[in-house]
Amino acid sequence: MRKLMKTTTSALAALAIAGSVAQAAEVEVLHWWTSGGEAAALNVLKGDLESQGIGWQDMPVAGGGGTEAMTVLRARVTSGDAPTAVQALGFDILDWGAQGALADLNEVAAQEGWDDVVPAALQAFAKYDGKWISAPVNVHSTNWVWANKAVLDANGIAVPETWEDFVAAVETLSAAGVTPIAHGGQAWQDATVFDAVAMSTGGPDFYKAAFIDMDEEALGSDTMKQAFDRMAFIRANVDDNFSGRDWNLATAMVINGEAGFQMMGDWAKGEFLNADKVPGQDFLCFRFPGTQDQVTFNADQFMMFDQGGVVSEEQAALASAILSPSFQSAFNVVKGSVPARTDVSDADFDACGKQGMKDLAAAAASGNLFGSMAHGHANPAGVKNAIYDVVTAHFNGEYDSETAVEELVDAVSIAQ
Amino acid sequence: MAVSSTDTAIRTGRVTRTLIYLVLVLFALFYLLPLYVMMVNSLKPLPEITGGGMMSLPQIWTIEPWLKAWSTAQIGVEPTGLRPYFWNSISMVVPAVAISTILGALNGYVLTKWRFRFDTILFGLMLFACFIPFQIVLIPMAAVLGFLGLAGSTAGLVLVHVVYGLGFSTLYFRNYYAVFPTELVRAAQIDGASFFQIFWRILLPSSGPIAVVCVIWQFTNIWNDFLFGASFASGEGAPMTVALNNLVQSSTGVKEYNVHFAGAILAALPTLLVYIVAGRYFVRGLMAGSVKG
Amino acid sequence: MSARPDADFQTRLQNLLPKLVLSPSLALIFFFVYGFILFTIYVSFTDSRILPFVGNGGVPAYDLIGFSNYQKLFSLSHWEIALTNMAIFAGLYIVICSALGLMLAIFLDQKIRGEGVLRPLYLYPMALSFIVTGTAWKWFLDPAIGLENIVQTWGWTSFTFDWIKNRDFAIYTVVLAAVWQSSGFVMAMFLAGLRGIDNEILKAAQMDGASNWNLYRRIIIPQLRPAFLSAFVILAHLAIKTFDLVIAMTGGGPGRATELPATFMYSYTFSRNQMGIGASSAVIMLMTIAAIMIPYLYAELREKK
Amino acid sequence: MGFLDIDNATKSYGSVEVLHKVDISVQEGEFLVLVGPSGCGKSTLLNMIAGLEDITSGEIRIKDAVMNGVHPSNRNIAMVFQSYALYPNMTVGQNITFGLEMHGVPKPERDKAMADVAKLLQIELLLERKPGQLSGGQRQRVAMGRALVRNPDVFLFDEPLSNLDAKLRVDMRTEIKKLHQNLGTTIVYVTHDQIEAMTLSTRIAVMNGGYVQQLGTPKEIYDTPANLFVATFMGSPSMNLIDANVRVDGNAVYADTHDDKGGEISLAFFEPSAGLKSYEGQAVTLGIRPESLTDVEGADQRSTHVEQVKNTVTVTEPAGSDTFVTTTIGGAECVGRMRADADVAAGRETTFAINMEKAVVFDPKTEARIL
Repeated sequence: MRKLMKTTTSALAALAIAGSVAQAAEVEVLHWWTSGGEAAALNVLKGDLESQGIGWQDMPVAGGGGTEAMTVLRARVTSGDAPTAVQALGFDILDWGAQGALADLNEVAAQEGWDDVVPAALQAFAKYDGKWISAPVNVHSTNWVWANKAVLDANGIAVPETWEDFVAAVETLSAAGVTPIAHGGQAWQDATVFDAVAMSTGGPDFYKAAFIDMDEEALGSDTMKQAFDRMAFIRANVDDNFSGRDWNLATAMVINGEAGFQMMGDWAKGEFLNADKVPGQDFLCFRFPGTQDQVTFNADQFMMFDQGGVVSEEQAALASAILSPSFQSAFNVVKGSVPARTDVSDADFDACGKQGMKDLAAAAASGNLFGSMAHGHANPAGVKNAIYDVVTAHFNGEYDSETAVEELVDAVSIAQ
Repeated sequence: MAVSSTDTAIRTGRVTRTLIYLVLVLFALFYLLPLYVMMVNSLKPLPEITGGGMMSLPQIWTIEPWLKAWSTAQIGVEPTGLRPYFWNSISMVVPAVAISTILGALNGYVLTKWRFRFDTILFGLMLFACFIPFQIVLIPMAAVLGFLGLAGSTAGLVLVHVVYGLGFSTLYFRNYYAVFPTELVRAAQIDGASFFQIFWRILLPSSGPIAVVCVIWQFTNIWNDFLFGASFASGEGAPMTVALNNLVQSSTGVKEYNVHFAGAILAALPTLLVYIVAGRYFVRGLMAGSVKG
Repeated sequence: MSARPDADFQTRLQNLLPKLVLSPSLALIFFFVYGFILFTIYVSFTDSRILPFVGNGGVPAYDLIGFSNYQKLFSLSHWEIALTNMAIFAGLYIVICSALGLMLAIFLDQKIRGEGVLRPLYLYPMALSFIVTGTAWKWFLDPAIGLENIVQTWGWTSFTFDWIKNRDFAIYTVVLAAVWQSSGFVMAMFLAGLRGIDNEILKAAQMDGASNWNLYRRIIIPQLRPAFLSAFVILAHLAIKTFDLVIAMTGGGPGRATELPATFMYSYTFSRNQMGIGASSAVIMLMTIAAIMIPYLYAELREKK
Repeated sequence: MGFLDIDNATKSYGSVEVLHKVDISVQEGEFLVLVGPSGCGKSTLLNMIAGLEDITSGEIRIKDAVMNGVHPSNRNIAMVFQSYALYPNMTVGQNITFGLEMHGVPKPERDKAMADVAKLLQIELLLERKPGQLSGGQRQRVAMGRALVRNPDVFLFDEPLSNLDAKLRVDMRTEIKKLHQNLGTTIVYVTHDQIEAMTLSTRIAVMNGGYVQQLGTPKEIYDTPANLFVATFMGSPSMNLIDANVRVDGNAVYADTHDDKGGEISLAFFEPSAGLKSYEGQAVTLGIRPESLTDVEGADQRSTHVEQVKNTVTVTEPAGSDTFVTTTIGGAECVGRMRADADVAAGRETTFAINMEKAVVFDPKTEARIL
């Protein structure tokens, strides 16, 4: 027993030496991008490194939006065999940074000027204690609405600008016998919608106070109750069959004209493109009403595990390749997200992509760029999941709005 | 199986018999249902599925999804299909099943034919070990494998599966050998056979049926394991289920359901094959031991 | 037999060998099962978050915090749901699997033509992993595309079957899929039990004038006791480990309505970075299993002595 | 010193002693039968001789070599089991030679030994078959063949005939006896069947409750049982036990009891011992074997002490060669053995002849025979 515990802790302590199991001139990359488009995009990175004579040992573990990969990562770290680079999100990166398990990339960052081109809100998740510890790949923004243009046109609906417009549009669709909102009843999808609704209802300051600062007053406020009421309205306007549905099946409903809107991150675009739909012609993308100026984001990054005090050549090469404008552009065009640096040319992007880049730059400049609560960029995993519990219980009718607010305050305080 | 002399058939009227057949066939359909869903969807193009025709027969029949799942689907960054991972699974499953079965047989032999003080308690402890939730062993196991230098290797995975398969393989063989006549062991002792000779020459040749049960059980469990495979194998050495998971799961990518189902059936083929080939002996094996005191 | 000081070499070796042969297995089990259980118990008293022995303070260090993880655990309504679901799920699953398995075994034992075809059909679900059959079930149970839709297109438009979408019934659909997977296996165990019964007893009972119903109820089924007990061990073990099924079919939803202790444990340990609470839930689960299994094992093993 | 010595052998499991200081010395060529009800310890004793169970205290010696702790295969013994214990996966031939193979005997020698044994037991035609294809009697022969081929010092038999049907059992019994006579081997044989014990043995050890109750030749055991247990266990139908009082009249000693109508009966003992006389006026148990309770014509003509008693027959059971007659003497139901054509019928009174030369007397308190 004692030996075992010693092993665990010493494995952590000895990370410095043990991380170098991956052979020289080779990077081992743990990630969960396994579906066609994503993997093809990542292959660009692999090719880039191989052209520099660096091998790529692939370690894909899909599932649960990275949950499985994080589980595997724990096992790998505990066994003293951490991969070179690991795809990670938000607070997970900071947690690992706090372990002292990650490499210091400041040298590369200084050379390439990351501090100037990466938005500050994003840097908050890529740096720990003033040190760059991971390389951001992209920025997904999550407060998008996707709409079927034909359905909207047929019912004389313009792009809604405010919550009231949105309510009117939804009611028009409902009256016309179209499912107004396509939604998949999974906790993270409920929370994605909640993110946007909370931002729209209370504005950026409220969002920051409630989700980022976890201020009890904001969490328990009437504004929060109003946000839950709006969630109830959305719940009333999804089809009966939403529960458990995969997000892409909900997207398919919009594509097929069975539903008018879907609130989903920018990755939904891939589904439209895959179905040969053209942005602007067949489908529309716009910010959730009332959040036109804000961008809630989540960003995929590759954290670099410490390989013995110094950043290895391969790691530096990988980090630099990830942040190179060419890869940022090539990858994000395929992925549907936007580059993590704001100085990349938008020439290769489509209409939605171009708008996304513009929005990001503007939001970053005006201090309207916020980490998405639903995607683990506002608060730590425990809190995020506690909020999930409440949002999802409310969405499924277990709590009324008032109870939900009370539960939310409790849940967040237990989870901290 | 030609064991009509041992069945417990009762005399029944025509109506009852018809009803029995009806119930049996209905349940057969029930059991086949998910397989039907998987089959028909693996044989149609994707738009037909997302278009809503998930339960109907394909309008356009295609084996494209099967080919894709096998050899060109994206598993990681490489579009390799499931093919290369098939061998990984085989090279993990075969030794793990063999070792846990042999150890189980030896344990069963010792626990029934060479009884000593506390043997029942020890067996109880081994049996209770079957119930440990795998989630809690993940982290300490990782530490141990790292300590042993077995992290990320097939040998490490084999070790894990042997350890957590031991309880059941011991249970099967113990119950089987419990009804194996002890006099045979004594006769062999007097004949001068050693401990291992008795096992090898007397017990093992009669253990066919229970070995089938044990192998089927272990093979299915180990082949279908995901958690250990994902955590303790290296990327290239990952077993089939991890590859299948990577094929099927994607949070923000396009979901090719037809390919997923084709892949799922492909990944399940070895276990299905084991069931079909060995299934004939399965009931006989259970009959011969594991369900008797 | 214990080795005596005056025994010859062969005898002493023979007395030692069985223990030697058993010891590697025992060592493995003691270390990898009981050692790890102790480890988990220890972790459950710490404030471990992302990794064991890594607490709030970051950098490998942790605090012992007594029973506070357990207090938190039982204040979570989420955990209560998981426990209730476990009771419903395990109870129904074990009872239905046994009943169904027994019925099919009895029917299949009536000199049925085509038994060789039917038996593997009942058995094959055990061979499949839930990573994907879960999806097939999810679709089949989905009112819009599955059973409800089919029956409605057949003309019975008022037919509804939306349990998987209903918070109060979703757990029963998980039971359905779980029963689908293992009842065939249980059937095989009972079939084997039935084939092992001496059929002279049946002839005697029939001559005594027992009706078919009484024949089974009074004579045959009581003789299947060992099969019932084996089935119980296997089903209980499967019920406790049910994890993939829930993840693939409902993801624990709608809401948290189908959360089970196994998914709870996984979620707190690995996705919520609250390893301490995850460990304490594992300890509670192990204690529950022990409370059920130890009396059973005790009775079973003692009887056989 | 005997050929096989069991010297103060004791067996305990934990704190429970199941076999108490057993002391038996078997001579070369002897056929010792251990007989007793189930649970009496006879099989445990046999297993201890075989080395299958160890000895808690005391010693077992074969040819003066101490066997304690010696591995079964090194004791030069062979054993025939109740279930025959034939290895189901081997042919008859392989079964027979397995022991030789394990002892490293070269194949040609094994084959020769097997041929000899097969010839002796007339199982040449079965050598290629598997045990599953043999009848009960054939299996029995193979099991004996497996023992014989080893040419052991001592043969051990553990209830070898109990799985056979009645006819076959008698045949095999004869064969075992012949084999013993022809080969002159030393045999220890366990059975619960007292007829087997009587017919086969040169000596019998009657066991009960972990004690040897009596060790002696069949005749000793039968005629002079050491106690009530041996008296009733050996013999079929078993010995009649009648409550009686000892009356001494000069040199003569009588057993006083009563017939079924309450009338006094006085039975004079033949050559009463001093021990018996000392029981004057006390209650004893009188033991009369069924063949000593006969019709008058059927009484032993050589006996000088035949008493006659008139009594009512309650049941008659004609068995072909004899007729068993039940009557009540001294309140106890007694069975008498009469000639097949004895003129008796249930309900009728008849005269019984009691051969007092064969009568034995027990102390009802200690249950030991009064010498």
